[in-house]
This record gives sequence, C-alpha cells and structure tokens, in this order.
Amino acid sequence: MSQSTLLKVDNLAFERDDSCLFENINLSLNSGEILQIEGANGSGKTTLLRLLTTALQPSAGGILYKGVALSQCRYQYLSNMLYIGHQPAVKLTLTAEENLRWMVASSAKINQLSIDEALDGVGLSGYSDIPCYALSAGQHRRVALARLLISEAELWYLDEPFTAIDKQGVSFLEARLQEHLHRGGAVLLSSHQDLAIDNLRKYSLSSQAGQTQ
Amino acid sequence: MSWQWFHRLGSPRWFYQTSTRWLPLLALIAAAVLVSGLVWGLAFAPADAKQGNSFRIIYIHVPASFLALAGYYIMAIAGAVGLIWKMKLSYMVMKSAAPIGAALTFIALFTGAIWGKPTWGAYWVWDARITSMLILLFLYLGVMALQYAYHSIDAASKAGAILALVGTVNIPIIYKSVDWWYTLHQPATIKFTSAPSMHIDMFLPLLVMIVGFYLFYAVALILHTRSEILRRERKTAWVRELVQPNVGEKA
Amino acid sequence: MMQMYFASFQDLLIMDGHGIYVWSAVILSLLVLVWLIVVPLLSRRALLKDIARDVLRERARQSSSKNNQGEV
Amino acid sequence: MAQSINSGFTPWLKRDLLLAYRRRGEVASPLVFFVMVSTLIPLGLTPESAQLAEIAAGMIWVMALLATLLSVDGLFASDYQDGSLEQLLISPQLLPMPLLGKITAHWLTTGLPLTLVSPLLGLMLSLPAAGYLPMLCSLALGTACLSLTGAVGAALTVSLRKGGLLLSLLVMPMYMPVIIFGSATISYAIDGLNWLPPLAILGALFAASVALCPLAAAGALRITSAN
Repeated sequence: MSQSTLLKVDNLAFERDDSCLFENINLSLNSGEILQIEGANGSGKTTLLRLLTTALQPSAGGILYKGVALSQCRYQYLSNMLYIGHQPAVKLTLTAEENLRWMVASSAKINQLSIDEALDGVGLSGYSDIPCYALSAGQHRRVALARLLISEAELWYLDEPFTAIDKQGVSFLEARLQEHLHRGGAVLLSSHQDLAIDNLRKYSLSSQAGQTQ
Repeated sequence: MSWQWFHRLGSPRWFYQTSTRWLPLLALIAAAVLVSGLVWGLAFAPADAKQGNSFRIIYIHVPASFLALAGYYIMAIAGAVGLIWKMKLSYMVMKSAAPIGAALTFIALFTGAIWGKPTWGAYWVWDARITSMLILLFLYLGVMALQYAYHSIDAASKAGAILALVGTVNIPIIYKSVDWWYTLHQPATIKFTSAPSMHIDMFLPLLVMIVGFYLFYAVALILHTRSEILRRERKTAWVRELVQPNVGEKA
Repeated sequence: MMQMYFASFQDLLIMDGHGIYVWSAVILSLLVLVWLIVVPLLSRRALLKDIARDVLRERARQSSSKNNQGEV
Repeated sequence: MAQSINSGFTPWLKRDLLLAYRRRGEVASPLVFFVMVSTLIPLGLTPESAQLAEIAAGMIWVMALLATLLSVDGLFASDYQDGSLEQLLISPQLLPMPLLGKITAHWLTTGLPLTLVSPLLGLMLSLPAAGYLPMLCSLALGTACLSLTGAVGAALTVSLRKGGLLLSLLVMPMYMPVIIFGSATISYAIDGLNWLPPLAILGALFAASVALCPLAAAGALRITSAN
C-alpha cells in the first residue's frame, strides 16, 4: 500500500454560538497509522470526530481525503469510512444478528465474513437471536464493534471505543486495530487509556483549544 | 457588483451604524405617510354605497394583510440568505421579522372580524381570506415557536429558515385550496370589496396607507434587528466600545 | 383643498352608526403598531444598560486582579 | 472496489417495517385512537343517522389526520436516542432516499391501516354508500401526503424534548390543503358529482410532497444533529 496520506486536516476551526470550540487544528493520517486524540472532557474530541465524519460542518479550514476536498469526493470518502460513536446505534427490539445485518446492508465496503462469524468474533456467538434489550450495555458495544470485522473501510473513526468493555474485550479490540493497520488501514480514535499498539501517535486537543473570540 | 459590498452589508456593525444614522428620518417619513393616509381615508374619503362608513376599516385591514403576506416572504428570503451565505445578520433579520409579521397578521384578522359585524352580522365568518389569514398566523407562530425551542442559536436560526422556506412553498397552495374550498361551500359569494373596483377617491388613500405600512414595516424590522444585533454581539469589541462612552462619563 | 366628508367632528365620531366599529378597529391596530415600535426600543435600552454593567464588572475584576499581581 | 450499493431506500424500509412488526402493539395505537374518537362524535353530537351522514366524511378525515399526527413524531425519535440517526447522516447514500424508505414504512404502518379500517367508521357514522370508494382512495393518497409532510416537522423537532406539541403546530398548516381536497373527494361523490378532480389535486399534492419533503427533512436532520 503506498504511503498515501489518507486524511489531511488543515487549520480546521469550529464555532458553536459565537464561542470558538477550537481553531487551526492541523493533522494528517497516513495508511497504517493510528492517531489517538486526547483532551479533557468538553475539549471537543467528539465534535472533532463528528466534523471528520461530515456530521458537522466546520466554520473554517478544510479536510482532504487522499488530497481531494471532501465536498468533491463525498461518496468515495463516506463509503470508505466507518464511525462508531458513543452510542452503539443498536435497536433494542432487534436481535444482535438483525442489528448487524441492517448495519452492514447500508455500508459500502464489506468482506465475505458472515454475520454469525462476526458475532462469534466479538464473543456473542450464543446471543445472536436474542433481542438486544436482554443484553448488557457492554454487549451492545460488542455488536457495534462486530462491524470492524466485517467492514473493509480503510478509515476508522472510533469515539472512546474502550468504554464499558471488559479486559478481554480491550485486548480483542487492540488486536483488531493492529490487524487493520497491517492491512494498510488507518484509525483515528479518542480515548483516555494508554494503548498497547505500536506506531501510535498522540494528538492533544486541550493545548489547541482556542479561547472565545 | 463587487462581493465586498455584499459582505460589508452583511456585517452587523455596518448595519447598526448605518441604521443609527438613517432610522430617525425613515421613521419620520413613515409616520407622516401613515397619519396622512389614515386621516384622508377616515375623514375625507366618500362612504361606500352599500356598506356605508364601515368600509373605512379597509384602510387598516388591506394594508395589514398585504404586509402580513409580504412579511412572510421577506422572513423566508432572509432565512434563505442566511442558509446559503451563512450570514448571521440575515438570521437576525429573519428572527425579527417573525413577530412583526405575526402582529400584522393579527391586526388583519381582528380588523377583518370587526368589519364582518356590520357587513355580515357576525364577528367571525369563515370567509376565504380571513381563513387563509388565520392559517398564515399559525405559520408565523410555528416559525417563532421553533426558534425559541432550540438552545443553540445557530440550530434555531437554521431550523427557522428551513421552516420558513417550507412555509413559502405551502402558502400559495393553502391560499388556492382555501379559495377553492370557500367557493365549494358558498357558490354565490360577494367578493370582500375587491380594491380596484373602488371609486378613485376611496382608492388613493388606500394606496397611501399601503405605502405607509411598508415604510412602517421597514422601521419596525430595523428596530427589532438592532436589538437582536446587540443581544447577539454583546461580547464583541465594537458593542463594548459602543457602551464605553456612557460608562466613561459616569465614572 | 378636499372637503371633509363629515359635517362636523361629532359626525366623524359617530359615522352614522358605524363609528364604533371603525374606531375600535383603528385604535386597536394603532396600539399594536405602537407596541411593535416600543418593544425593541425598550429592549435595546435594557441591553445597553446590561452590557455597560458587564463592562464595568469586568473592568473591576481586571483592576482587582492587577492589584493582586502588584502585591505578590 | 466499492460495490454499487443500493440507494438506501430498501434497507431502511425493511428495517423500519421489522421494527414496527416487533412492536405490533404500538402500531395499533393510531388505529384504536381512530376508532375510539369516532365513537365520541355520536355521543357529542347526535346518534341520529341522517345528521351523522352529513358530517361523516369530514369527521373521518379529521380523525385520520389527528391519528397520523399522533404517530409522526415517532419517525425519528427512537433513532435519535440510540444513535442510528447519526449513522444514517454519515452513510454514503444520499439522505433523502433512506428517509423516503422510513416514511414509506411509516405510511405502511399507520396510513394504510387507517384507510383499511375507515369503511368500519363509515358504517358507524352512517356514511352514504356512494362515499366508500372515494373515501378509500382519498385516505390512501391523503395519509401518504400527511406522512411525508409530517416527516419534515418530525425532523425539525427530533432533538427537542417536548417536540410533540410543537410538531403539530409546525405541521398543521401544511395539512390543511390535504384535508380540504380529501374530504371534498368524498362529499363530491355523495352529492353525485364527479369525484375524480379533487382526487387528482390530492394526487398532485402527493407528487409534490414525494419530491420535496424528503429533501426538506434531510436538510432539517442535518441541522438537528448540530444542536
């Protein structure tokens, strides 16, 4: 995989009701790299992630995907990206298997791994046909994380992925991330924990946080 | 047309300073036109053959309904400009236009109701125009209520702008369907004194009143927008500097 | 100059019986119009006073923090 | 190697239908409301069938409108709470298509059942015989318009706590042309007139809503996510 810069952010700024959350954020992400966003609560970690996933519009600056501005390559960018936020986006009345099938149906790049194999991968093998309201919050996160096994998207955005999962889940996730990097993917995640993953770069948001105008 | 002019227009500070200079004159002209139109219409214009003097309410009712409708479109255009060019000032204009439009719609409604009493013997008649005016009032209240429901000002302005635009698409449909509905149930109806067929002496004061109401609308809109600018830009330097001199004197 | 339609000021008020409707409509409308002008003026004055107080309070805080730095 | 994925319409339609199926009880509530309110009318007005026949068409339409309005704010509420709305906003498909899928699912679970139950109400309110077919057509087409326009209101108020009341204030004016032509279709038929023209206008309203409402709802959803 060429050392292509998958993502480049130049002096991004975001304003919420005339108070500037952060400004001139510059960072880049090459394939095979993992970037950890650190920062105190409220420093805008989630907002930065939502800006990168085009859920929010920045008030200044731009984001480039493989050197092309997002507005030009929205479809390619969004189909090559996976975002797991605070909420696991799991419908409680559906079973884990149905949830995963629906999540996969509307995403573009998926491999041939079957839904059940993915659920086994995250340790939910026995639970695939139980409605999710019978599962715990940790298990809901596992259903969301099962998407990592199926998705072929290169860019992963994970918002505090290690919250509410047990020790065994943490090591599982770290192994998945490592594997993804070897395949040439890139990960940008926000977390307070120290991660046992090599060639990990950190980016602290609090130092960049802009003051109010 | 250089964009520089357009963006200068968009700066709240430029708007505030220019309006400070020109507002008194505009207000004077508006007041003069309104008073003269009203006196002309109420005291000098001849009475209507059929309705007698009660028709004089037309000099308030018709201009108010014109402005109520025009005001909605002005509000929606301000919202659209805000959405497209992300101009904070146009969002402020939209937010200020909503209560003015609602008040004018309310005036049109109750003058129409009062006029109904001598003409048709009942205060509330489901006449096509009054019904459409009532629906227009709901549209205004919807835009106002939506804007106060949001915490973040940006989200409120954008949501209000979208609702105003959806409203503008619906207004012609609503007006046409209410008219069609009214003819469906009262085939033989007297049109609610259509303006052009009026005698010239009656029609001229109406024209003057319409111009007066437009001027009044402009004055009210500028005033409301100015206080909205102060509310939104209170942290900026130029507003603090604006306040500075009187603070200085006191100290 | 145009001749006033009504004989006297008295007739103007009565308007052959329709005066009550016409004048109630006119007066109420004028009240609403005046209200539309007065509200922004009042809120503008209140805002200016409020901002002035903010500025004063802020300057007071700055000067007090300047004194502390001076002493330390 | 991005495969060509579907437009997002079918997966979201299937998902919402499955969700509605799982909570069948909830789907029944607009229906129960519809039938229950119609028993209020004779109690409130008169059991006498001649007078009831006079107002049956209009009343059935008013109740269908209120029942749809009652259920429209559920369109996005649960998705907003559990985060799947966020995933929808960043999916590669163009947003209006999945929204159209969701709105179709909403119509299939509220509008259509209302239409199928309406003959029962017609009997209860002694609707003249000529009115049944036009009622079915106008309700089927009309409730679709109501779902589409209601989706715009639901999108605008999804992130607000007490959004339900505000939603009806926003959406009611847009419903008025629909109810005018919907009930006119039935009253035309009852008076023996040709009831196709008002139905045609209702069809035009439907066509306009199908084209414009998903776009407006998509724009509105992008804003609420920033709230």
